[in-house]
Amino acid sequence: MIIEIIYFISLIIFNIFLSFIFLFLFRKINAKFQGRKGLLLIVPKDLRKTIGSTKIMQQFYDILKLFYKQTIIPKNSHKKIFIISPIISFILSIIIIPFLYFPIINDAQQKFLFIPFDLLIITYAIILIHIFWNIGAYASASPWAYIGIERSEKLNFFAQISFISSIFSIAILSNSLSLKEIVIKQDIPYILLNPFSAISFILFILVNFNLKPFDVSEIEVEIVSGPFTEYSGKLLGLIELTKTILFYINSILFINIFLKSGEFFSSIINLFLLLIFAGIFVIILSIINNIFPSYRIDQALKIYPILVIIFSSLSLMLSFIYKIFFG
Amino acid sequence: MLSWLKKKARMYSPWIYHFHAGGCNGCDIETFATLIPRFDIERFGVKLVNSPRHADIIIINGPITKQFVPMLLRVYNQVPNPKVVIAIGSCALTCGVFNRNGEENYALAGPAEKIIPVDVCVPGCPPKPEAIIQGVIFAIKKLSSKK
Amino acid sequence: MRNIKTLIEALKNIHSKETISYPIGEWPGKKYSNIPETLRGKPIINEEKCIGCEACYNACSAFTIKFFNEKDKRRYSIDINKCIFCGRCEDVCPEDAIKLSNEFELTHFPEENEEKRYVKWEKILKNCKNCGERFATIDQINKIHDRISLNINPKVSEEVLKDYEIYSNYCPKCRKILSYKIGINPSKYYLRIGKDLKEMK
Amino acid sequence: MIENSMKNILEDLSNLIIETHDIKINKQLAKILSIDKEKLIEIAKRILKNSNSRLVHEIAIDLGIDGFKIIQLYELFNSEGKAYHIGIESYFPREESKIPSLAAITYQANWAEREIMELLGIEFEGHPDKRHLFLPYEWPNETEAGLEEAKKIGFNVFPKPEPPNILPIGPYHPALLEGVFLRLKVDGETIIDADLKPGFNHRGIMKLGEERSYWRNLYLFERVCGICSADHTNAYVLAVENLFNIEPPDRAKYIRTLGIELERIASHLLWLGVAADLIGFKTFFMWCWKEREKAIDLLERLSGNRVTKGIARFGGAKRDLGKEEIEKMIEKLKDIEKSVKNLLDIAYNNSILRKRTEDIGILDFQNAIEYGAVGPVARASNWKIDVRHDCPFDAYSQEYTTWDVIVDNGKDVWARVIVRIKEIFVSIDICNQCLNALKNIKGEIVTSEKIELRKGEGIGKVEAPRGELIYYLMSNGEPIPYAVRIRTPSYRNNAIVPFILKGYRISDAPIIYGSVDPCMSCTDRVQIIDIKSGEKKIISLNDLIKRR
Repeated sequence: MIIEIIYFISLIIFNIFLSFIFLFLFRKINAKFQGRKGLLLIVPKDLRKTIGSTKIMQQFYDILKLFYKQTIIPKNSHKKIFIISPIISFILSIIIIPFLYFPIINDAQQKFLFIPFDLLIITYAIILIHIFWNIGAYASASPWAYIGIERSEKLNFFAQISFISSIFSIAILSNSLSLKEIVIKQDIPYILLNPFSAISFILFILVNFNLKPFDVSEIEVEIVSGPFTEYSGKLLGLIELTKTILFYINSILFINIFLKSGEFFSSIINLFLLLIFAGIFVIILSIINNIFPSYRIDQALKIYPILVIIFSSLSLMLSFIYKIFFG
Repeated sequence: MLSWLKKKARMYSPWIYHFHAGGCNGCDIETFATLIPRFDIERFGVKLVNSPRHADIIIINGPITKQFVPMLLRVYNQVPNPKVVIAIGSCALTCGVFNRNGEENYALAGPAEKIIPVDVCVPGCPPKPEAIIQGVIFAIKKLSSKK
Repeated sequence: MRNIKTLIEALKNIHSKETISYPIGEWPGKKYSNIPETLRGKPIINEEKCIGCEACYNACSAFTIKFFNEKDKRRYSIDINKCIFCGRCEDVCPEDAIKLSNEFELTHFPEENEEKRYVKWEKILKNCKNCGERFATIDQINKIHDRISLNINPKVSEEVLKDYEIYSNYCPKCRKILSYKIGINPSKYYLRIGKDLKEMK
Repeated sequence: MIENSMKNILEDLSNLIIETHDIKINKQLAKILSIDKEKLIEIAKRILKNSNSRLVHEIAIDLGIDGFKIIQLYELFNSEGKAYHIGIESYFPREESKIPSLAAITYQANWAEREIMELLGIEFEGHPDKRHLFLPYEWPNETEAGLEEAKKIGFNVFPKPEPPNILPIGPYHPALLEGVFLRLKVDGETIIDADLKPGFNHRGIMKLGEERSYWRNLYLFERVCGICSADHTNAYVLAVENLFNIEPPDRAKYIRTLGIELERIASHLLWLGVAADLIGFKTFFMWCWKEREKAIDLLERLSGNRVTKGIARFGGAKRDLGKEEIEKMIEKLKDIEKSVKNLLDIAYNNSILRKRTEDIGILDFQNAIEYGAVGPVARASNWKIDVRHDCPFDAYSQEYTTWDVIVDNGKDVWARVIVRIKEIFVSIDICNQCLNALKNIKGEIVTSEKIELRKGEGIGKVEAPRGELIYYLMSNGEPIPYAVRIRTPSYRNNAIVPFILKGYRISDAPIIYGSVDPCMSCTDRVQIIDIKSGEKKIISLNDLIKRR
């Protein structure tokens, strides 16, 4: 029993560690597209004393620093909700990690967490994280947060449709709601079988992480930092940590579902393949993030629903067609 | 161990709040120029933030005009401790060209150090972005020694 | 689809080596962006050339050049924090003693002001023979001597220079009082030069 | 060389004029008509009746015991688009400091008269908006307008708390680099009214300029604005040259022109980057500023500093260019041209960028004239107005360089983007012409550094990156100017912001406001009266969003 607990704790810590590296990758690639050098991978000797020997864990230090900062709770806010909702969303993000499919550690995981409908748990956890953030922001009673929540909820409504239909079309395709089964049953990667589903997933991620062109809920120049305007110190650190983990979870989940989790060869290579694919996925996200300015809210609300409806219905239809003719 | 981590975290992720307090825009443009591809201050993990609550370092440009004083004080008080103030340009340091040779300039509330303690001085009119980067590195060193 | 152009530019930028390696020497790019020879940086003083004429003090656009007398020395200082690096002092200096160098990394902590904040130099003053007051730097007096000897009508030069040596021993106040006593009454020059001028014509 | 229509005007007004004299303005002479103050409005109406006329600036000068002097400077255009100037001048004693308001007939005088009212205490009768412009609204007014007046209008004092339909932006806001207070009256997400309060940036420059020598002022006025410092120096130098009749040598003219044009390239690229950032296009911001660095490098090589260039001198230029340097510069300019073409291509083809900028912030041709837009904003409304063409200075006239004024019929933010990018190409062209000319022309770069002081007035007028920039100098023969008046382009363009914001969404406010290239350093250059610190209270962004 103890061994299993240690196993899960180390699994979570390892994954959080990986998530920091993913965010480093994201920031580095953004910088590269902008023609900058970006965070230094190796800091030259003379500077090591002041800024550390590598910047790969920058996100970790950012968050750690936020934890050491003064936390301010606004006077007018509903204190309990304001504090508790980031904590709940953090716990939710931690809960998702063991459900993810990793080629090597799968067997040990299987004993405990082989739940036939784990995909549903992941889906709802991811959606709930966002909802709790917005509840917490609503409790902060800031006008900028209100505008941010209003925008974020409007877009997230469609984003969730997109996400759910993407997941469900895969579930229909594979005839299962278990992530493990989906991975194992994939003979051909689902991204080839049902590319619309993958696009729906990406559409969801764009809104979920406030990537351009749909970053209307957190755009700095219009509304300071959207829903998170009032958060500071430890709570902001917690939100940042959750965001980092969520970013990581979503990219891994994408590979799990659509690219057979990288399970093409023997086990150790598979893990690397998984991470490499996930890295490529991050690069694609970064490209989209970097070649567009952001939409105005009304433009976003005009275009995004249309995209969502087209791609999610296409993906569901495609899955049904496969189901009818081949399954 | 914890205090060591705390110190490292503060040094490795210095977030900057930029405060424009009058002045001619030259220093502001040069401060923003540290973000661009050529100078890219982000490679050190430095980030320009929009809220003083998140900042560790305040960059002040310009001879502080009287209309800016209350705002400067508020921003200074909002930045949590430990904080470091970098005064950039001769305006922020001594009112530069706007000083009246010892007499009071009615429009200005005087240099930054009259109003808040300044920790790092970056002279220049305006300083080159390299000099501003040097100032930030100095500020990080100072940050590590503060409690 | 037209957006592909933005994508291409983004991909091109991956190889960009635009970022300089400041503040760490030659890694990975060059250390500084662009330092032309004309860069106006910290003013430096050639103390030997400087004659202490205070032209820069009078021209300085930000009132940053200051001086005061201390014992037998006149101390000059430029406050780097106040300096706006306009180069006016460089323009007006008759001796090219003050120059704006290429040094621009002037960051300092306010505690260590003295060394980094001020450019300082000093000149030795001359005492008035009569009242003992210090009135001008020796270099300036010598320079005036040189200039006079260069530009003056050779017919009167010997006498004038001789007188100048006496004259330059006294401060402006004492000159007025003692002008007849020490024999440097200006009227005699006027008379003399006037005569010479007539002769020349 | 008086144009026909100018003759007509003079004949028309002949019975009202007391006397006329000339002020040198660039290469022309401006006719200044002295008249009685009661007839100011009548004459202004007659001049503004001409279709192609605009008010350049309204200047008031405190003559001490002699009372006040007010000058209204008008610009008229002939059929070829060349400008000529007419000024109206009027003296009146201190006791009768009430004069009819020009702002009642044209909006162009609105800000200028507000400034005069608050700073000199002259009262303009019939002015529609007597609030303070640069001073805090609560500041007690010498003309007793001030707070009472502001309260009557209702919208405009700082109410505590703000009514729910008013959205304050600033004085500190991430969209605005500098402190400015923009208040939007909104209906849902739509802006129905807007109000701008500048003045956080006062440094008392014009007042400082009146107590320093001409040479020291050269460096003071350079620091009015860091982005267009070469233009400020140049305009001031032109004013001094016009005042004291100094003529710079040709070589110096080319060098000055080169400095101005390089600065225009840098400034437009800077604006392009900032505008991209305002619509959330960080990548494009980085690319623009990357190109800007190249132009800045050239400027640094030319002048010795990245921002405060100090190229112009009285009767010449500061530094000469060697042959090798010229060759290097031509090569670099080619590089810049190539990259800017690429940027234009990207901007042109990026669908979302165009969606964000098209059809917002529309300023019609008629409105542009009526509200008095200048520079690229006016040219984007198809108004061909450019000081370099209308009233050439330095090396802009036909015998030195040949080029065209860029205009666009788009009227919206996108048109302003296009006009600015195209102007970069024109600037590069002019730079090349200057450099080629510099290869051939030999000679001194400074005629004489000595100024022969005399009594009189002089006006310097240049086209800064943001538009028309004017320096007015008045000398009474002393080594210190008696009066300095500066009219910056942003002063005019900021005044039209409330009009172009109306009817658009809150999300568009930053980019529309940004599209006029607001430069608060330029706008807020002046302050003459002391401010009691702590008098005013402003709801800042931090106050609003960071309540404990």
